[in-house]
Amino acid sequence: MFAVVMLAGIYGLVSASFFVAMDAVDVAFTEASVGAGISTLLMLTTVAMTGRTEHMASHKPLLALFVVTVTGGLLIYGTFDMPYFGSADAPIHNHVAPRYIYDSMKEIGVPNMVTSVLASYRGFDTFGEVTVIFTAGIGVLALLSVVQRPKSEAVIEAINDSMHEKHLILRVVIKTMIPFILLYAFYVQFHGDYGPGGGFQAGVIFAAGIIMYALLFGLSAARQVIKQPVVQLLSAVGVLIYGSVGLVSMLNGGTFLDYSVLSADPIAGQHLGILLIEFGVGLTVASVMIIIFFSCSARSEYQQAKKGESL
Amino acid sequence: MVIAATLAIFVAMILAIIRAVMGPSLYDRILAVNMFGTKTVLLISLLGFVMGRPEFLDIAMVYALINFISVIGVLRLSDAFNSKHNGPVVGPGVDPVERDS
Amino acid sequence: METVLSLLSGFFLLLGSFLCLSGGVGILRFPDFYTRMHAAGVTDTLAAAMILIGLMLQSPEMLVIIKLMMILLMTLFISPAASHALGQAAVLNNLLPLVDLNMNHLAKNTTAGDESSKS
Amino acid sequence: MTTILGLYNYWIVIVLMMIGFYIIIAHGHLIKKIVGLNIFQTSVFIFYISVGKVEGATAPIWQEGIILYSNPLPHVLILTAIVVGIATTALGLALIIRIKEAYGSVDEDDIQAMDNQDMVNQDKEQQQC
Repeated sequence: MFAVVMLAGIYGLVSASFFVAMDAVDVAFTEASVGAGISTLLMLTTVAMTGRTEHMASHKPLLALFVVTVTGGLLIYGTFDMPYFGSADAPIHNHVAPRYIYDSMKEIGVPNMVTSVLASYRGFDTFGEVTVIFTAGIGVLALLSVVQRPKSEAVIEAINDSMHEKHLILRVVIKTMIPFILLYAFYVQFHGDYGPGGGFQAGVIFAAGIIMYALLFGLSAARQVIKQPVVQLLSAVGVLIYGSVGLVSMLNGGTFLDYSVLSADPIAGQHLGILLIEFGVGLTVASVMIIIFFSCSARSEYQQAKKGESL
Repeated sequence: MVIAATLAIFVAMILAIIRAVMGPSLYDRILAVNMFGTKTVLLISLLGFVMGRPEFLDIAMVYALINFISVIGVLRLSDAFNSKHNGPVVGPGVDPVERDS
Repeated sequence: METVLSLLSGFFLLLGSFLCLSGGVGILRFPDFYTRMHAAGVTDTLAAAMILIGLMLQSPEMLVIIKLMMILLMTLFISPAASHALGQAAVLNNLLPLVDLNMNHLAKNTTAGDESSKS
Repeated sequence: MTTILGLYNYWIVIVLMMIGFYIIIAHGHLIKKIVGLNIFQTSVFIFYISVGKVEGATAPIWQEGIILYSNPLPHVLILTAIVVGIATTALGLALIIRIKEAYGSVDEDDIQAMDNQDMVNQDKEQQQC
């Protein structure tokens, strides 16, 4: 089971380098931080909690193989009508894409077209995505949350000392690196207008920094630094910021999420709006990732404590 | 020359994948994955130069970070596995003292 | 100046590629985990440094050079730490290095003091 | 020959997709099913991105003097899809953890067998009443 998950991690790395080769730098950025890092960690946590054994499949793989082959064959038959790879006159490049590519600099004033499409042209779409992420965070919380008493200072101190001996070198390295990781997350967040980056990626990187701290300093120490109720509140605040920017632009006489009316100069308004909603996105993504990780490891702590009682 | 280096890194990555698939012990696999990750960092920085827009090195930087985080995470979790029966359990942020009480 | 720079960068890139390849062969061919870790760990760091320096010599802008330097610094920080963690975890979980039994025997015969230090 | 060279990206996507599909159908282990779903998902990502690629174009970040860019629209869709994908994967994993707690197993067959057993028991109780 462990091997399966590790190879899935490699698969994430490979697909991210593929995205770089396909010019999709923003997507590669996201896949790099999500596919290779967080998803592998989450899966490993689950494997650790459910046990790594697996009995051999008693299914009949022949039937499955047959279904898969037939579906694959039909799909391949379907590709013969598709436009060739890399051709510039494919239908996808003819509808809205030219406007995004050639006019976004005039209309939005942001060099990174992906950001301007994400936050401005298709802002409503992204609002939906952020809500989905928020809902997933709530779902994980509902499924895994554990009521627990906060530990006393002395217990946390003892845990800290025991981990200090075991992981001295790693802890020193990580202590020096965490500020840079968090700083880098902010760079990605606010540089998203000009280069690859943006709220989604920055949120994941920020969460990765916190997760790294939790891994080496213990969950309760991390909980002291980042209080979970605050994180839960922040994840809602992120969605709220996004929605309120839309409402404010409506109040100013535009349509929902039309940032041009936020300021006297339409381009400055667009800049302001994109900055604000990217901030909201980053806040939500970071807090949801932290919530997911915290509740997973709190659950495994709880399971082990229960096992200890029953022994 | 850049292209030659890219090819060399490709070959090294394939060798690392073979080790990750074969790897008799868990640690061999982690080692191979780690090596694969560092090679990917190099590959992405080289690809930027091959394609003529070398300003996208941010991705390589994220890679270096995330690779490190995942290696550390895997190691901490594997500790939790193998020492379940003998000695203190150290899980994903699980505090080792807790179980003794 | 231009030629010297490109020659130098070519040299560094070639060296890096060679190290990469030798590391790859090492990770595949060496007999046990610790030797493989040696192969991967040593070549990873040096090959990354060589290739990044080679790219630095080619890069047109200051910003790119700074970013490459950051990546280099990070690699120099991260790879040894990761190798250390890996080795420590392997030792703590009783993964023993593969030792040639004959060599052990010889060592026992020649130096008696060796045994106590080994156990 | 031109057909092969022109369409190979779709075929790679289809092969990946079918691998993911096969894992979902044929394996009983729930975590493996999630991995299969992830592979399926990534194949769709690759499909979108490869459709958006234009020959000879560069990344869609505006720069002085570059005219040809790849299509930014699929990038936007996939960027959000990746993050949503990890959130839903986390939800699935949380469900698996709860299933393990409730049934003591993460294998589909075992869970089905236990459910059937429960049904039989309930029927018996009803008959006794």
